[in-house]
Order: sequence, then C-alpha cells, then structure tokens
Amino acid sequence: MIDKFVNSVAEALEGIKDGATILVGGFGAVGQANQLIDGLIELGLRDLTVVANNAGYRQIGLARLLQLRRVRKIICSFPRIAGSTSFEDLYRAGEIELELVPQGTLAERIRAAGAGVPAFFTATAAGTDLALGKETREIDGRTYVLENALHGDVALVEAWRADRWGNLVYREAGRNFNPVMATAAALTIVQTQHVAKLGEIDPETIVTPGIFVNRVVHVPYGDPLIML
Amino acid sequence: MIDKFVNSVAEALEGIKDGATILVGGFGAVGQANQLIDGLIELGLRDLTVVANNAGYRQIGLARLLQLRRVRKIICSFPRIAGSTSFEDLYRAGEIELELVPQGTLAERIRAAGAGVPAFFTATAAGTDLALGKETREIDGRTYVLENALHGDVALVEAWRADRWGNLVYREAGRNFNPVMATAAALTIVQTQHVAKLGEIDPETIVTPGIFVNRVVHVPYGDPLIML
Amino acid sequence: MKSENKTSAWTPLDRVGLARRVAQDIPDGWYVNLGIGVPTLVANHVPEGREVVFHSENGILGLGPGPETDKINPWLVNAGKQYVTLVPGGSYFHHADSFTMIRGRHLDLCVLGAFEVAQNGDLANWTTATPGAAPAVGGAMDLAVGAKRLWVVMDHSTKEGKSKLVRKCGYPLTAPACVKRVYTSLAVLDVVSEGFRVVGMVPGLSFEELQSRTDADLFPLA
Amino acid sequence: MKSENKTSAWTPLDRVGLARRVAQDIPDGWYVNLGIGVPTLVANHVPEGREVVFHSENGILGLGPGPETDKINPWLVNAGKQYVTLVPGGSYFHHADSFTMIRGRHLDLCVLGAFEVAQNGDLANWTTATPGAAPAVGGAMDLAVGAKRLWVVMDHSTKEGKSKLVRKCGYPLTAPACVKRVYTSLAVLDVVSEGFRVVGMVPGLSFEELQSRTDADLFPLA
Repeated sequence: MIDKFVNSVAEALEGIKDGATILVGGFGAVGQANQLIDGLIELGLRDLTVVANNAGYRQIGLARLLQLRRVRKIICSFPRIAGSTSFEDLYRAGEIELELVPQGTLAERIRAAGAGVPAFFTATAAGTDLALGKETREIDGRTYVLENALHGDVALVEAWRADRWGNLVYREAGRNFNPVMATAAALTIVQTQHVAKLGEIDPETIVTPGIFVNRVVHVPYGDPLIML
Repeated sequence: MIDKFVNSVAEALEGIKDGATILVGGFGAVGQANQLIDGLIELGLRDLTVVANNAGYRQIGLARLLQLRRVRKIICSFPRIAGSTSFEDLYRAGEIELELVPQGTLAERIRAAGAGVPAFFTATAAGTDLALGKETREIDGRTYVLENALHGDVALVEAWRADRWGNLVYREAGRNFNPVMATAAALTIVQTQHVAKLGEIDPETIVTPGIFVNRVVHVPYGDPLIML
Repeated sequence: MKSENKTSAWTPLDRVGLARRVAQDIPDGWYVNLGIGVPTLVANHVPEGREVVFHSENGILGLGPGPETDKINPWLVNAGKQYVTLVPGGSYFHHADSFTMIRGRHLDLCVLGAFEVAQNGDLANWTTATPGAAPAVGGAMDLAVGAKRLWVVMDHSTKEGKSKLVRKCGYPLTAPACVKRVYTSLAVLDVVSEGFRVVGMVPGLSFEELQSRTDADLFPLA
Repeated sequence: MKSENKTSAWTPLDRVGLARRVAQDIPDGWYVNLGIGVPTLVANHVPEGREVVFHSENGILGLGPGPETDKINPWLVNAGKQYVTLVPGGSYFHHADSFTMIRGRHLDLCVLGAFEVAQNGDLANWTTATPGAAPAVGGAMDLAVGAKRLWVVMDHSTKEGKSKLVRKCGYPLTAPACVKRVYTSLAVLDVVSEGFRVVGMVPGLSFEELQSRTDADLFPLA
C-alpha cells in the first residue's frame, strides 16, 4: 500500500546531506514550507544551495537558515529578505554566493528539470548582463539565450491538502513555485495543512499528481504571517 | 465587457485562411472539436497543415477533412484513422505530407510555442531515424536532439465547460492536448459542452485561463462516439 | 537642466495623474501586468465600463482591488507582495504557467517603471549596479521581452533633474529595444525609429520646453 | 532455427502467462506505464496486496480495470484507445504534463512490446519500415528514453521462428541502449555489458537449448 505520510518533520527530512541543493517553494510569505525549513535548521545541515524566488522574510524559515550561515549559495530572482537587511549583509561580506536568475527563467529552468529538458532557449536576458558568458543564438531574427535545467536534490513544498498517494492541491497564491519544484527534485517533501482521504480530492482538480511526491507530513500551521 | 462567446460555428471560424496551420486537440475519439472541424469543411478551406495526435476516426471530423483532401500536411505521432485505411491510401498516393513526431516531443513543441521557448533539447528520438538531419548535442554524457516550437495559426479546442472570459475545464481523458494547444495558436477557438456564469468555475480548478482563448461557441453535442 | 516644478505655465502629473493617464489608454478586454509602484496604481483608474484583466507573476489572473485591512486574505498577494482580491472569472496557476503567459506573448500589455528609457526602446529598470549591493531582477526581464506591448511610466527627470529619457542607457539593460511607449510626468512619447515621437504633453508645455528638459531626440506628432 | 512449440520437455509462456510473470516483478508502490498488447494485460495480474499506479500517455494516472460493456464511460480511454476506469487517487492532466512524467524520469517502469531487442539494449518496436506504409510512433520513443526502467515483453521468436533477441537490430531503432530486462515466452533476461544474462527460463528448458534458439550472446546467471 502506498502511504507517503510520515509522522514528523524529522522523518520527512531523513537522508538530506550537507551540500544538498534544495528547491524551496513560496512567494513572499505565502506558500513556503517554513516548518520543513526549520527542520533543516534543527538538523544542522550546512553548505546548502537554495533555489527560491526570494530570500525569505523577517527572522523565520528561509531567512533564518540564511542568517545562520547554512547556505553557501542562493539561486533566486529577488534576493531580498523582507523586513531585514541580513541577506545584503551576508552578500556584502562575501559569505553567500548569489546566482541571480530572472523569475520566468527560474520557473522554466526548474520546469525543464522536471520535464527531462536539459536546456532550452529563451529571449529573457538576451542582450543584458545576466546573459554574459552564456551561449546565444539567433532564431528567426531574434536573439535567445541558452539556459540549463535546474534540478534539486530535494524540494520542499507547501500544500493545502494531500492524500496518502501524495496528490496535492494548493491554496490561492500559495501555489506559485510549489508544483513546479515538486517535479524537479530527486526527493520531494511536502508539508500539508490538511489531509484528504484517497479519492476525496476530485481527480480533475489535482494540481500535483502523487507521482512527483515522495513524503508528506501533516503540519496544520494555519495562515501565513500577515506583513503590512 | 469581455464576452468571447459567439453564436455559431461559422462565426467562431471567421477569418481562417487557406493554407493555415491548425492545431487540433483530441486523443482517439475523445476531446476532439468535431463540430469546429466540420465547420472548416463547410467553409471549403484547403491546403491546410493539421497538427494532431491521430488522423481521426471513421468518416467524421478530422478523418473526413483528410479524406476530402483539404489537408496538405499532417504533423502527428500516430497517423492512423481508426476504422479506415483512408490515411494510408492518401499517404501511399503521395497526396498528403507527413511529419512524424514522437508524442511527447509533439506535446513539448506545442507547449514551447505557447511558452515563448523557440527551441529545446530532448533525449527522445536521439539515435533514431526521426532525428536524421536534426542538430544534436551531448550534455552530461547523453545525446539530445534540438526540437523547435510548433505554433498554430489556429487551435481548435474541445472543452467541457466555459465562461464568457474563456476560462475552461475539460472532462476526464478529453483534456489531452487541448490545454496545451490552447496556448500555442494566434487564434484559439473553443467548442464547449456547457456554459458557466463568470465566477461559477472555482478559480483553483480552471485548467485553461481565458487569456489563452479568443472565441467560444456552445456545442452541447453529448458524449463521444463509443468505438468497440 | 531645469527643475520640473519651477514653472507657472504648466504642472507635471503626479503619481495618481500619471496612473490615470495610462489607464485611459487601456482598451476593454486587455490582459495587463502592472509593475511595482505607479504602474500598480493604474488598476484603480480604469475607466468605467471597461473590463481589464490584471495578471500577477505569482500565478493570478483577475486581480481585484486591495481589501480593507480587516478583510485581508493572507493567502492572496500580488507580485509586489501586497494583499489583493480576486474578481469573478479570476484563476490561479503555478509559476511556470504564469510565465508561459508572460514569455509566450499572451499579455496585451505590461506597464513598468524605469530608471531610464533610451530612444531605441532600450529599458533600464532592474539595477543601478551600486557596488556591493545585491542585485534583484524579479520578473522584469521576462515582462520586458514577453508582453505584446511594453509601456513605461515614470517621472520625466530624476530628483536631481536628470532626464530619464536618454539617447543611450547608462544603467544595465533590462532588455534591448523593448519599450513601445513612455508616459512621463510631462509627456506621452512613442518609441519610433528616429527617437521619441511626442504624442501628448501636459497642458501649457511647449515642444521646445519639453525638448530642453530631455536628453534624447524628440519629434513632434506629424 | 527450431520452432518453439515442438518440444515435450517445456512449454513457452502464453500471453497471459507472460503478463503474469512480468506482474510478479513489479513491487508495491511503483508508477508504471504499459504499452499496447501483452503489456496492457500486466495490469490484470498484479499480485494482491500491491498498490501499483498505472499511467497513460493521454493524461491519466491511476488507470483501473476495463469496465463492463454496459458501463463504458466514453470519456475515459487509455493510450491504446481502450475504455478504462479510474481508481480512487487517480488524476487527470494534459499531454505536456503527462509527458513530463514520462520524459522527466518519474515513471518507475515502462513495459513495452518489441520487434527486436539487441544485446546492447537497443530497442526496435515502432516500425518495420515496410515501403509505402505510413509510419506511426506514438509515445514509444518518449517512453523508451524516459522511464527509469524499460522492460520488454515479447515472444522469444517470430512466427517464422526468427529470434527476436539479436546482436544488432535490423529494424529502425526506437531508442539505443534503453532496455534493462526482457521477458520472452522462454526466458527472463537482463541486459548486461556482455550481452543478455539469463535470469530465468521456463521449466524444463536448458541454457544450451535457449542459446540455440537465440541470435544473441547469452550468459548464465553467475
């Protein structure tokens, strides 16, 4: 019988190694698997490469992971920590490496990793500093940049509802990068707010089919922090 | 006010020209916009390029369009007409050009067109006759083939339910190529079985957001033909 | 260069005035992405009777106005991380699908702010390349190359009085030759092959005065 | 070459026997795509107590058994266009997402039929390249390169008695060096660097007799 639920965050994170590349869903304070990130912190993991749209917010979750200097490199489109200058401080001190990627290219590179596409051309960043050193090609009169798939060893996903097969649905803007990252890691770990019985989620509405999911932990944490 | 509903199939197809490239959703007898295809036939359009997974079935819809010699070229993965040898007859007589594309490459090329990716690498077909003459590249020790985006002038889509913004949901295996093709054409035309009021379809469950859709016509034709 | 606000004959548009001016030009039925800042304000000024669908990079189509503070939905933010609402007909989707809309040329319009716009349409709006500062790009480069039309809305000059319309961008580019139209606090200008064609100016401003405040080649509307 | 069915000491597996044999080797929890023909039959023989999730190219995960004729759902077909059912936990998705599962190496296993399998793992199963006939490929090439494991199930020889295990494929390839294991009517063989390693044979068949009926290099299980 397939049952991807595990009993604790620690169990969900079992086997992740120092130096791992971790895809972290979320956009701003919404849809980020904070409890799983806190679990990474408790495990003492270090030398991580984190792929995420932002660098976190306040002093929690991803922001804290960075502030504790557990992250060697961040690959993201908007490396700011809302409500904190700690990313800038680390960056200026040369204590974190930054690979800045346009948001759409970031999404597409992760999607490519999930879809078995090792590289693709895109118009984004052509003719800009972010394309320096990259292969370009003119196709039908327009210049495109070659971008590579971006795989994770691990993906940390936040879902609204999950069943024991790992089928997932998300909530509103909490969807964001989560379903894309779920497809692109060797080990996809989900924290879910709610648990559904198998067959309870309408098969027409499942956003992430369970094939992409390895482990699920039930973390009914409630709403994201409101930041005004 | 946005209202993409039109009153007739003829109105839905207005402006399509001879020689157009037409993306046609559907897999076997399920999820194919037969009434729109019949409309193409009535309009007398010819010299068409059709992109579809199969070549149709029996003597209806796509199969009939082919049998009437309105199609100059078909781009598909499985060019058979279920219950008929008419495709083979045309092909042997040299009356239709065939571009055979592996099913996943077909889906990905159409998706790429919708997503602004002009070309991408894939392992599919590497080292086979279907890669002859195509650019290949070794990436991390594996050989990949470069494939181009496949755009349509028109996409013919079959949906289960649509609202006036063109938001769509599909039914079961009727989804197949439809949502992918909806993103990849200059003019996306939908026939829908049911009409929803705006806001009636749960925003979490919309499969094709209306941004991809130009025209919708209500064709409550019932179930696909059962073929045993 | 002269300062914008030292004149009696004309008044530059303020933020709301600019947003309202842009909104006037958005036709019924367009799909539009609005950047952070003044562009975001455009949504509040769409003339009545027009249905415009607003897109947000983080997977939302059909953004509605911001909620009252006591009605905030903590799950519903826009790309600027502001709390928003969803209108009937709106939908949610993931980031790759969201950027399919952007990069696949499905948006009718994107409105962005800018540091500089060059007369060949080059846009610089993502970084001033301050040494030591961490750069951030977000979706700017995707929007600049992806939308069917890119309009820029910005002050005509910097606070120091430097023209933001330029012959060649000094700041790093967001994308080359992508801007179609610029709405500044003084004028509306189309990017054409010879430079900027002036489509409109604030009342009382002369073409010559506009040119004198602009470090780029202007052409009057024929 | 000798004919398979002219022996008293052993009996080749029939289609159902072959399907049952393959099904035995599929562990609980695998995601599996089954090709047309004998592979499709494998779904009917999964040992009790194992939950195996079947995938179909046309956007279905969680295929269930075929319905009775009077309970057919005309909207629910598999990749072979047969009517099927959906089990609880199943889901629908579009073709690009379906092939993300296939090409992104998310399937644990794909089971396909074949015309020929070469001892280096080359697979030929999509066309016999008959002059004048229209070729068709479907999802075969995607599945061959995409699944984590590719198993082939086929008769050991053609009806004319020709070995379908070969040193080098004569028919056009579906994909090079992709097959991991072959289930024939006579034996189970793994593709290893030197050739086919015989993992099992039908009762009563000797290694030598198997080799004599096979146009490829066989090695006994060490």
